[in-house]
Amino acid sequence: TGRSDAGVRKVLATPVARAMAKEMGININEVPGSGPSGRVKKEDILNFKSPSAETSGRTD
Amino acid sequence: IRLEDNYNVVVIGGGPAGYVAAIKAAQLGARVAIVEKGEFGGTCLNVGCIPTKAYLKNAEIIEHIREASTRGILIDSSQIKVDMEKVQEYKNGVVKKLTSGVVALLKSNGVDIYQGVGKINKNKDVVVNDSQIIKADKIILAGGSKASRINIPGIESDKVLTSDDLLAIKEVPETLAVIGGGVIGTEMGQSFAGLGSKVIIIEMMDRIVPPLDHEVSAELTRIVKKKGMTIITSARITEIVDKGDKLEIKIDGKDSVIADKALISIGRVPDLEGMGEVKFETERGKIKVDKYMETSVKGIYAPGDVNGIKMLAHVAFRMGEVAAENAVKGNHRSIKLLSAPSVVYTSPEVAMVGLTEEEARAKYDDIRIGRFNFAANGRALASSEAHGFVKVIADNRYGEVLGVHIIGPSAAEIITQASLIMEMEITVDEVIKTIYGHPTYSEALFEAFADILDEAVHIPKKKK
Amino acid sequence: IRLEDNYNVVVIGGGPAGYVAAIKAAQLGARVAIVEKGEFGGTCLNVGCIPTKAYLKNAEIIEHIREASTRGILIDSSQIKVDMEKVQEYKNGVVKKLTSGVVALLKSNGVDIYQGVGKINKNKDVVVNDSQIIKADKIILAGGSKASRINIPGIESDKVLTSDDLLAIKEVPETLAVIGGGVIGTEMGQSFAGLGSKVIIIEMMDRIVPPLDHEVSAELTRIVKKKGMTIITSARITEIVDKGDKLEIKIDGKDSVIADKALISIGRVPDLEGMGEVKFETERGKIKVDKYMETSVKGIYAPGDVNGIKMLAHVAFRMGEVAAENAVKGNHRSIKLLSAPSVVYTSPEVAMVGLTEEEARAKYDDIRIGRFNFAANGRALASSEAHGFVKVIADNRYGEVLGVHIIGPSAAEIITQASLIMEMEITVDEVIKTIYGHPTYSEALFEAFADILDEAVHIPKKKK
Ligand SMILES: Cc1cc2nc3c(=O)[nH]c(=O)nc-3n(C[C@H](O)[C@H](O)[C@H](O)COP(=O)(O)OP(=O)(O)OC[C@H]3O[C@@H](n4cnc5c(N)ncnc54)[C@H](O)[C@@H]3O)c2cc1C
Ligand SMILES: Cc1cc2nc3c(=O)[nH]c(=O)nc-3n(C[C@H](O)[C@H](O)[C@H](O)COP(=O)(O)OP(=O)(O)OC[C@H]3O[C@@H](n4cnc5c(N)ncnc54)[C@H](O)[C@@H]3O)c2cc1C
Repeated sequence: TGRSDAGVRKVLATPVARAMAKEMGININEVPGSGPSGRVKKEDILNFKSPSAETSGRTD
Repeated sequence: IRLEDNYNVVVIGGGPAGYVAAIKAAQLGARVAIVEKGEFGGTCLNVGCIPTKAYLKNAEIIEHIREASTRGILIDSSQIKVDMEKVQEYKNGVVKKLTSGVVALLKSNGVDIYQGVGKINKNKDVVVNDSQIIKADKIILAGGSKASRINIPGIESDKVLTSDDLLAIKEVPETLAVIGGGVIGTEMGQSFAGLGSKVIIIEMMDRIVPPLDHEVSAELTRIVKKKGMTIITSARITEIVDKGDKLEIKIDGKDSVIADKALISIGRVPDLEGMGEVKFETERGKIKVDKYMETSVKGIYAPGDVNGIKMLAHVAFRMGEVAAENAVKGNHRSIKLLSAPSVVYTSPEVAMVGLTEEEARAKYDDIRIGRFNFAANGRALASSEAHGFVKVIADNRYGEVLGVHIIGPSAAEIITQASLIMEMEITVDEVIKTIYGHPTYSEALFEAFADILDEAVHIPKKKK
Repeated sequence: IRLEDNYNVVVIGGGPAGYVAAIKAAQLGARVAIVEKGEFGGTCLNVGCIPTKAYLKNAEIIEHIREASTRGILIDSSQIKVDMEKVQEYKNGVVKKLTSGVVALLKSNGVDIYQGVGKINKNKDVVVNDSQIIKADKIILAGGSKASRINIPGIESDKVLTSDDLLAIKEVPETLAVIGGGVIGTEMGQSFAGLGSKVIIIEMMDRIVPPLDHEVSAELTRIVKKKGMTIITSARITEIVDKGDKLEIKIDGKDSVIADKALISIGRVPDLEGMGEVKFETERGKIKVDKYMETSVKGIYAPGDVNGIKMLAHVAFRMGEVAAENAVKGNHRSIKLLSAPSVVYTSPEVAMVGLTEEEARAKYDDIRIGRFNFAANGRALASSEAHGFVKVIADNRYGEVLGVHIIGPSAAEIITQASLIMEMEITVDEVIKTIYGHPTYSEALFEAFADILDEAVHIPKKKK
């Protein structure tokens, strides 16, 4: 039997990663984690953020 | 020259980087050999971390004895005598225990041991003592480092000692000049001051242990001076004159220092003997490595002091581990040094991890600083160690911890916790959810964290 | 009786629970008063945590002096004399510094101080010394605890002392019997053994400090005995006979113990004087509280020893904080004690947090245990402190840390890190990503964690 709460399972993330994701408006559930047991770390948030931020920020 | 054997991994050098790499590789299933030209355990166990700490512990004990009467412990005669032969003997016993432990660990993991000088030849085989060839899929070159000498006239006097020499000395010099007030110079200076030498530290920069946070270095200087050591900063030595019974150390624009012996502790340089016939990219004598610890030559890794990135034993441990994992399983694990602390084992101890205040201000625009003095810490007061402070630097935006600086009792132990906090990216508000045992020195860390949020209970309310 | 003033919060008792509650409430903007009948700082600062640690430090120093010659430090005459008046004086100085610090903190936060006995009347006002009434929106009753006496015939002899009495003694008893080998008994026993007493611990249970993990208690027993203390376990005392110059302590089925003084350390009971006219639900003399620290009477909170949940100063600190937050802002913060460690400040120190092995086995079906002995720890060897071990218990399924047990150097400090790991729910594999400074005692913790995953480098390979 599948678990009904699977979709809202709290993602493993470091406190710093959580604070950053919140402030940057990133849905932390979408960020792939690089830490042990897939924990999302600061670096993952920064890597996740920067591609889109760069494209949106660039005008040329 | 005869072909001895084939291995998945051959490690050159049996210091912290090398022996850990060998054991790790073996744990991962590789066939491993290790080559050591001296004693297993390398600099750290034989003439570095461990012997210095044995000496410093002696200095600490002597200090306790001298101060015991303030606490009501009276000693008939406080004429403490140091039997340097016995001090040596104790130290050597400790070293022996640990180095033979390393050999036992290597054997228990099935690592083959070769005693001799290892050099890499053109075919990327390892040649031991120019007589045995051992073939390797991967080589880990962990040759470590040795004390550097500089070009001061007169430095070749046999009264000018390296830390290796000083650790083997059988008599406490009456006066000891320490040339170079870095970590090693300050530690050795303090241990010999404890053992009875008059110690004069001569430092080129404007303060001792320059990489420390400014405030910490200032506090260390204050305490060390109070204990009777002399510190001369911004001092350029022009000449060392061996006058037969004494040394005269001439300093540009300042009075000369007269001493029985001098310790030269101005840094260490990689030991590149193991390079043999292979050409690596180097930078000022240090072997260049990438984040996988691999050198410019594919299949050869160089963890530890030999790459000069951060010459510390625990860094060498981790680099050795990372090199071994990548050598055996292919490059996949990067070295991360964020949480690597630096410690000065003076009394009081000094420890830091992360950025100094100056560095943090340069990199972040909104930092907060929390501070707590050991003068208000119960355990420190009860133990006559109520000096120094904890300083925590955090980014105000996310509450990320950027640096922790401690001078005071148990700093070396407390900093490992700060390392964990930084490595695990625990924010300031989270740290203070933990219940810290009372009375502990570590409570000072807790209070410094709470201070960042203006929530410390044991700090008087600040005037706004 | 005259009405003195109105407050948002009135705190009864100025110990760890009370003074922290008062300061926290003030920090949150409340108008706060605190009532104390004795000295601020309560049991902990005046006759508990702090004075005992000052004494234990003396014992440690004396031990260092006695063992110094093994390290080459020779003392002309090792006839160490203890000047108990001076020992007292030093201890009292430390206590004074800390208690006046508490008063200064209260004042700096604008807390009004009332000196006297506080009691709650029927209208839920606080009456001080039966003469002043102070009105409060919320009351925090933090009356703490006092030593319990049991019903043994002869216990009323003036040679039978509480810890309060023993800490005020001006002469080291030749022989000291310690009735009750819990934390306080074992600590006090060891400090007086250090100061020169012959110490005999008499414990009812089958081992000293029964809440400890079995193995740790066994190791502590072994070490303490080796240091010359006598331990009698499973001992039921039937009578204490004051023979004029000596005490005879009769034990069911065993030889009597003859001693000059006896310490009675069989536990502590809440001090309920502050209850006054209000009826709280209690359980065996302890005030019942919910997770918000609120009693059965709405608006009255009871943090600290008075509720008897876990009689430790750092637990009292946290309970005081939680009570204050809930009193000021409405019940919202629950007490969480998971990360609260317990420490025995013997030499070596003993510390634990979380579950013992027995408890973990009962609760989880798949646990793993990691262990590292200080005998293989470099700093411990260099410091002549290579005894004891670290034991980590983890759930194998999620890598959750369930308990950490340490006997050995710096255990009190290292355990604060274990508390943080548990509070932050850091898993075993994550802990070992941190780089631990070398050489540190804390490396033993790192190795014990690595051992859980069979990844420890400094532990010989296990035969499968
Ligand atoms: C006085 C002093 C105190 C110190 N205190 C501390 C401290 O408290 N904490 C800390 O973290 N660090 C300390 N250090 C630094 C620490 O010792 C080094 O960072 C650490 O030893 C580096 O490890 P390594 O394995 O890279 O090199 P090394 O320890 O130098 O080991 C290299 C080994 O390789 C062998 N070797 C070299 N070339 C060859 C070859 N061609 N063939 C065979 N064998 C070879 C050497 O004989 C040696 O055994 C101290 C250093 C000194 C000098
Ligand atoms: C010998 C000994 C050693 C200890 N060592 C440690 C240790 O190392 N670590 C540790 O964590 N814990 C230790 N403890 C336990 C620790 O002291 C207590 O857990 C802690 O003091 C509890 O704090 P509290 O504020 O609840 O109570 P207390 O500290 O007992 O404070 C209560 C205060 O309230 C006052 N009071 C009581 N009733 C009234 C009233 N009606 N009106 C006015 N004032 C009143 C009392 O005078 C007292 O000052 C030790 C205890 C003892 C006895």
